[in-house]
Amino acid sequence: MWNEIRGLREGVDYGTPPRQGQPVTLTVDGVEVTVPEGSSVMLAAVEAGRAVPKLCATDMLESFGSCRVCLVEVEGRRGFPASCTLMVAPGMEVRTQSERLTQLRKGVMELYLSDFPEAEIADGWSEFHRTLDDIGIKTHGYGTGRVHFDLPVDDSNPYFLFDPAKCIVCSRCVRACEEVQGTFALTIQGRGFDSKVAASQDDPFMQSECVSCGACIQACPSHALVEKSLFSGGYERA
Amino acid sequence: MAESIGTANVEGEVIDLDHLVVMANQIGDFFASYPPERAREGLRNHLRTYWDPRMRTALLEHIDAGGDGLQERVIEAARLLRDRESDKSGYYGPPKA
Amino acid sequence: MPNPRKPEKETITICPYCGVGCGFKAETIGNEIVRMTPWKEGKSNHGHSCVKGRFAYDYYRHPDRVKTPMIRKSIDDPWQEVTWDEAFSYAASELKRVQATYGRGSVGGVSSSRCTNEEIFLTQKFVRAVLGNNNIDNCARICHSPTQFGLTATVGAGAASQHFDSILQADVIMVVGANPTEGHPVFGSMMKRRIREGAKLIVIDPRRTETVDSAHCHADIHLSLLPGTNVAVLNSLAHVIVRENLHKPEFIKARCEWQEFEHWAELVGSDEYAPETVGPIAGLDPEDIRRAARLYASGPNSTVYYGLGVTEHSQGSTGVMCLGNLGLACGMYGREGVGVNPLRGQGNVQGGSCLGSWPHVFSGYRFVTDKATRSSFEAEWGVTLDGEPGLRLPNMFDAALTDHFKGMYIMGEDPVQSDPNQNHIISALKKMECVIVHDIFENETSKYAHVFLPGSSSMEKDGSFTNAERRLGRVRKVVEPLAGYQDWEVTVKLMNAMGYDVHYNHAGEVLDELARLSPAYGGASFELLDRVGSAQWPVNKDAPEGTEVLHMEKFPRANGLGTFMLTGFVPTRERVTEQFPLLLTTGRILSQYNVGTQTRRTANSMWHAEDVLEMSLGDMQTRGLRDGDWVKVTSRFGATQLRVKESVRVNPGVIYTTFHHAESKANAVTSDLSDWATNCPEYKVTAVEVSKVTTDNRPRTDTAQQRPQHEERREPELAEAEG
Amino acid sequence: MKRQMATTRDLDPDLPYDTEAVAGILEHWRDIPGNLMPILHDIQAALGYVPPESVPQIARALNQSRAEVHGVISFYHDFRSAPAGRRILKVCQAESCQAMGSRALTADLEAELGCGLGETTGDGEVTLEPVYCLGLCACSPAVMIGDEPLGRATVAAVTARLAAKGEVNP
Amino acid sequence: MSVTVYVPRDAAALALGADATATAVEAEAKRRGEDVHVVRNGSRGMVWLEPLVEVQTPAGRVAYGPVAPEDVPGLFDAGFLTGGDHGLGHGPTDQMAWLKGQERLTFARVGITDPLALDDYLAHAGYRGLKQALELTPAEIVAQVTESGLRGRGGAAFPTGIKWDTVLKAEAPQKYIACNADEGDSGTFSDRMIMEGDPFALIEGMTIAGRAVGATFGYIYVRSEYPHAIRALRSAIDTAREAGWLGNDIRGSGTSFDIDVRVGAGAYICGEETSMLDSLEGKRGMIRPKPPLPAIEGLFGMPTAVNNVVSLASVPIILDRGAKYYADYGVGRSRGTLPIQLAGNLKTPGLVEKAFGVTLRELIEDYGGGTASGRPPRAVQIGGPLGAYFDESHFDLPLDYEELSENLGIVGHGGIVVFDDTVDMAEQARFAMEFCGIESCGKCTPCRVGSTRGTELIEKIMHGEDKSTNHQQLLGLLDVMENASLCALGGMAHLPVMSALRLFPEDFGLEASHVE
Repeated sequence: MWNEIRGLREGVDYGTPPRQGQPVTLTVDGVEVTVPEGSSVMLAAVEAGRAVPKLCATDMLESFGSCRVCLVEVEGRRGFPASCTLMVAPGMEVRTQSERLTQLRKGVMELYLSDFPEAEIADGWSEFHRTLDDIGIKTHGYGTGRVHFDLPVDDSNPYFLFDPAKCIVCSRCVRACEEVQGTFALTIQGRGFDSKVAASQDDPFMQSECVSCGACIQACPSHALVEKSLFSGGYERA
Repeated sequence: MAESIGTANVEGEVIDLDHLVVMANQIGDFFASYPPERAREGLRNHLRTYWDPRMRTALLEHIDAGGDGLQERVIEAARLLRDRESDKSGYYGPPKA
Repeated sequence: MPNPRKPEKETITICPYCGVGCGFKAETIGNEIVRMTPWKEGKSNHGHSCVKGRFAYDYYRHPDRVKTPMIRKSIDDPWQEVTWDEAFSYAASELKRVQATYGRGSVGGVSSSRCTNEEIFLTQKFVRAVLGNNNIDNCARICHSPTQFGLTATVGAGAASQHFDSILQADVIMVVGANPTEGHPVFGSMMKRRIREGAKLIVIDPRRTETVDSAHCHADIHLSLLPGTNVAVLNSLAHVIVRENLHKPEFIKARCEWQEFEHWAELVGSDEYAPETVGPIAGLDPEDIRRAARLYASGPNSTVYYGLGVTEHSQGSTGVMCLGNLGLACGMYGREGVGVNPLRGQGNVQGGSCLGSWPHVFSGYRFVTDKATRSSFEAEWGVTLDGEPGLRLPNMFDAALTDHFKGMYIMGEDPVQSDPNQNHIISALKKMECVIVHDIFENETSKYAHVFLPGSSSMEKDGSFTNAERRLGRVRKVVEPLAGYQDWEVTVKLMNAMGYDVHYNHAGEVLDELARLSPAYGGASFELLDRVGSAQWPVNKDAPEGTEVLHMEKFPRANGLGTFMLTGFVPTRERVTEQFPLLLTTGRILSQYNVGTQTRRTANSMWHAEDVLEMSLGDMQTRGLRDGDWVKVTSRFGATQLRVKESVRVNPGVIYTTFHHAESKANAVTSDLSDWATNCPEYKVTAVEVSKVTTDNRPRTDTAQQRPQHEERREPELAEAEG
Repeated sequence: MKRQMATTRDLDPDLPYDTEAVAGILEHWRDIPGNLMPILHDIQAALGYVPPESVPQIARALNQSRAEVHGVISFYHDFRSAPAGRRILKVCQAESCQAMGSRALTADLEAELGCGLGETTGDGEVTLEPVYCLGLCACSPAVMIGDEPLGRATVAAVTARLAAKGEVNP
Repeated sequence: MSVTVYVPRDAAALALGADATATAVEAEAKRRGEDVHVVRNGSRGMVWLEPLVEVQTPAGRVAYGPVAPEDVPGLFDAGFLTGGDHGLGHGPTDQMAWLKGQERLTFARVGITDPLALDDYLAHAGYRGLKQALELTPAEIVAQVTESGLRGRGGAAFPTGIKWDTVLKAEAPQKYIACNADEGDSGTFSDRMIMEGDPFALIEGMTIAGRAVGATFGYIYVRSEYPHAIRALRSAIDTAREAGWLGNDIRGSGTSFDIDVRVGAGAYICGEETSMLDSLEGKRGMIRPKPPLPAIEGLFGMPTAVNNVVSLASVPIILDRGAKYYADYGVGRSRGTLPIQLAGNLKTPGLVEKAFGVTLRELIEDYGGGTASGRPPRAVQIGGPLGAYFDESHFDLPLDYEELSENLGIVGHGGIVVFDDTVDMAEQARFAMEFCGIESCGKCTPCRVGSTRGTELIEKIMHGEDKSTNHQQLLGLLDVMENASLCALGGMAHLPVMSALRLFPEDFGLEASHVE
């Protein structure tokens, strides 16, 4: 697969890894695009210049389908499939923008925002923050409720820290540790709302199986896993 | 700049003689797998291509002095070296079939 | 300030550490590097990284950095800070004095694989064109010189046949004397990915490494051979292949010298190399040897990756030849997914090898004895060049002890710590009269130096690296050099001070000169690398953007054919005795890098604050040792002290340690034996005895004293074999 | 039969769990695909819980990471990382039982036992747990004591059953 | 001559004291010197009569129940061994009105045979389906199942034959049958009754499935809450294997198939097929995106037919009696019979197997006998915790897939839970969200975060906090959950909540007009 990645354009995240296969032609928002069979609709949309917002997808990792902001509409199909896990098909007609899609995407982002530190929404520059801008939402209507802000920051590693308050549980770090690094040091602990990224047996990163390769930080879209060097005066929660 | 190339202003072997003998014999060990003539050729080539001339000289002087501790095939190969010392073409490594 | 600072600028460069040569984006705010992120378009790492390249970059601004040149008459004198010009003129006058006194051949130089291609090239140019001899060597001497020798002998090119990505098409991966997950972590990740996809894995290593057994990575066959028996075991694999007719006659007939194959088949096919004979010698079950041979031969795509566990032996070159022989016999050359590939320890070992930093060859592996080659260099450089091979690095030290060798330009190396038989090296250095150390930090060797030229870290200079897959990429200046000059400029100024007139406007001009003089690099230029990112040599008219897989049509030997070397097994003279009943072998771990010059000056020391001695429980019990005890390790050559740790990763009779910390003095005990062909030291086999000491009376560094409590827990996961 | 922790601790003073027992279970399931769930069940059956200290042993045997094993253990409500009371009393909280008064039953049992759902009585006898359907919806409300089901449960019936079966937990 | 007395071993019967009753019968017989042979059968499904003791008489089986241990001497006194009259007597079991009106195809043997006795199974038409199947090609078996109209009885109602066809056509070195026995919906217990009451039917069905799609191995993933089912299955599998009905070269047919029982660990989500596959692989039971379909890339990455217990247990009779026989039952596209489970607040709850088309009113009033409390029924939840609530105005709806979905409901696994008028429907809606939160795998955001926010919003509404705003927010959330969730857990949680809001706004303190 890496041979194909080489063909990818610098700085562009296609959302899902490239595939090899027979060419398949489809339209995305009316733009005709041809991609190899087995490619995701998300990748085709990027090729067509109609990139879909996304959070849990990145072309370094296999598609996962958890964030639900990359939903699209497909002519002749019910519902709103996630473009990252939807494979292209010949003649498929995909719509990436509609009022309904915007409504749903805003709805999903609202849920993220309802468990994200409010003070850190405005001046961030992570992928998560960019996605908020793309979708055009900065607030939520859920009021107060259960949040993950009380979970302690893990700053045991000399180079990076993990702030669960900013974690959006997309599992990109877990998947990067597995797929890219091959160490399997991370997992999601618990389930449902209690789901939390954990190193080994919920150990501090330094005492876990983590080999500190940085793949998880590279993968993290929300600066929940972040280099300490980016904070000149140490890390303090807002 | 060229006036002192290849000459040493210091007396004695450039490298401890025992060590030199060990090194030479190790090369001899490798070529033991080859038939005698190819082994000699290979040994000679190796010494010619890789050894500083001062080391070769020291080896040859040691052989002249009886070659104590050296394998017979090393001694034979080193003699070949002397016979064809003028050969500067630099042939790499293994003996040809 | 909960949200992170946003970097202002990104500079794409190459990691200064191992031979994988990962592409990184150095992100800066002003003149401060705020992070290094792996470059997704980097063709050797594809956006991945390890703890060293990703995080351990802060050494570039460590307070220990030397910012001012220093000189002294005698090593007993204190250092005297001087201007650059004073330093250059002092160094030049001293080198001239030594040459005048002891002869032209009494000085030499050594370059480091941590240096750029341009610096390595300039260093050998300095020695050849300015000092007027061939006493130039580089640190590959002590790691991969046997690769150079053994692969050139069999397949004509002393380099990896494949690109890293090739492993994604391998069905059988044979790892010999290497531990990619620790030594070459980013490649290790790719290898593990392929293993998870179903590739079979054979590991030949005395130690039960991470590669043998870790989460989702499990060797199908692990030949945990006794250190020093590589050649016997590899010949035994060949024995099975030949005897069971598993080789590929069509391939051999088409691509190799058939007659040499027959000679080889006769040698390895003899009963001497039957698994039943070799098994007891190597401590292996003969059936495992057979299984490994059958698996390797079955492919369809089998590939070999090897490391210093092959080369650092008295038969290191022979071991490499064995691998070349096996690859040829089984037709594992000339396509993706196969090949024989050295895993290079340092970022530019391949470049160091390619660029003529050897006493017997110019760049492109052309002999100094060859008049035609010499002429082309003489024409470019405007000098007459010596046509005789010079002294190799160990021989320089040998010659120093006999007063034949008196002055040395040491660029980015620390032989006292990294070279074998430390006492011998120190004695030699003490006898020298002009030792010039050019480095970013003072080190063990600079204690014996007369001139110290402050170096620039790889974050502070322009140039290129050639990684273990022959990939040439750009090192770019990220921040200003702390001491004012980039390293290549220092070498040029030293040449100027010696009276040799040469000038380059920028490092790219050095590469241009190098390209003019080296066929494989013929098409290389900064312009090309800026455009395509990186290119694998040969890069020339026929392959303007480089060559991923070598030997597709023919082998770069005179007749275009691969050949078989006769690789008789000669046991090392270093063997266990009653007095020294244990075999010590050495390697590296993930978080530290070589002698630790860089990594020990970063927070990576939190993972590995000291080297420990791994030992099997049985061996510990018979010596009354418990985990954490201080022990004395004694060999015929010297002794050192380490803390002992019980390990299931080593077999009884074998002990293991890393060599990242100066105070461990691992090389105080290693033997003075070396490879028969290249003098690469036999680091991997030393007969020793271990005994308990009551107190640790070693000098300790601060980091070692601040050993974190959890250190012990991490050790089994991180410790690794391979140098 | 559940083994008592006191005995398993005695076997290996260095580790707070019976490593031999775990090793035996790991060996039993060796090379069987998808064996982690049955292994965890067997360990819990043998030791009463899955000791966190056993996770490295399990991970090593399965060629997995500790993280993976921990992730699995923490996902499933059944697996316990600490010993429970001698008996487990599961009270169904799902709709059918709600329709037949399980909310009141639960509250009454909590009051009777003096512990809430997910807690163990002060004497370590009974751990009270919620369960979402026992498949006994035609005799709601239902509870399960160990493996023994009890339909149309009342506080009186449950406490009587707890008292009658005080000796062992099947 | 020995008299056979049946005392069920079904968990519901055990929950009502069947073990003690069986012991009492044996003890009393011994005391009286009567030659009584007690058989532990499955349950007839009349749970309100459990323990239902049956006596085999020359005229057939006669039923008594519910029989407590203290009733036993009196039964002997009344001559129940010969079918004598007693206050607990119900006459010949077959003639009991509750059973007589049913159409028992899948449950034909349940309650009648000794579930663990292979010869009993064989004597009651057991393995006739497999024998037929062994005569057919895999494609012919698939065709039969397709023609029967059998749809997945686990809730998704996907045509079984089409699924099998996909697996059959997939090329792979190994294929699997994965039986989903993670029956987690409240109000359902038909899978459990099959596994405890007729495990060989499931084994036979899986074996036929294996032959049909080319799978040689099957797993039954049973929830840990069903210890008796697990034991029954393991025993039956061992018996079948010993008798050559499982294992290599089954009965000399050349077909090989074997089964392992795997136990869940308290995760409702593992009833979702992809989550179940992850769990079977020893992982966290996380939802996998589809495609790839499990039929193409399922267990351990191999093509896998995932079917529910009732679906698989219905296969033998289809093969035995023919597709048409089965398809002749039912209405419209809902063919065959559906085991319906009556639960909650009912006087006579239990299992009713009927062709599709029976109305709710028949089920609740006729079979269920009205509420147990005697109070008016107010709400009925159909199809488990993710099913919609209905009020009495819907009682004349026929129970079939299409009719219910038109009325914003689901058949699901066929469970019907009845609530009387004391129910607080706001609390039920709140619980639906809470349950979704408790059982969410946590993968997708609408479910992971949405279920918690939904619970909180309903609580706020219940507490009268910004009712109108929070109600609007809730409606938006339910829309996101319905349309953006990865699987049915989040995707259907709106059903109970929306139906409660629509039908019972007053319980939320909302005006009816608000809700429309």
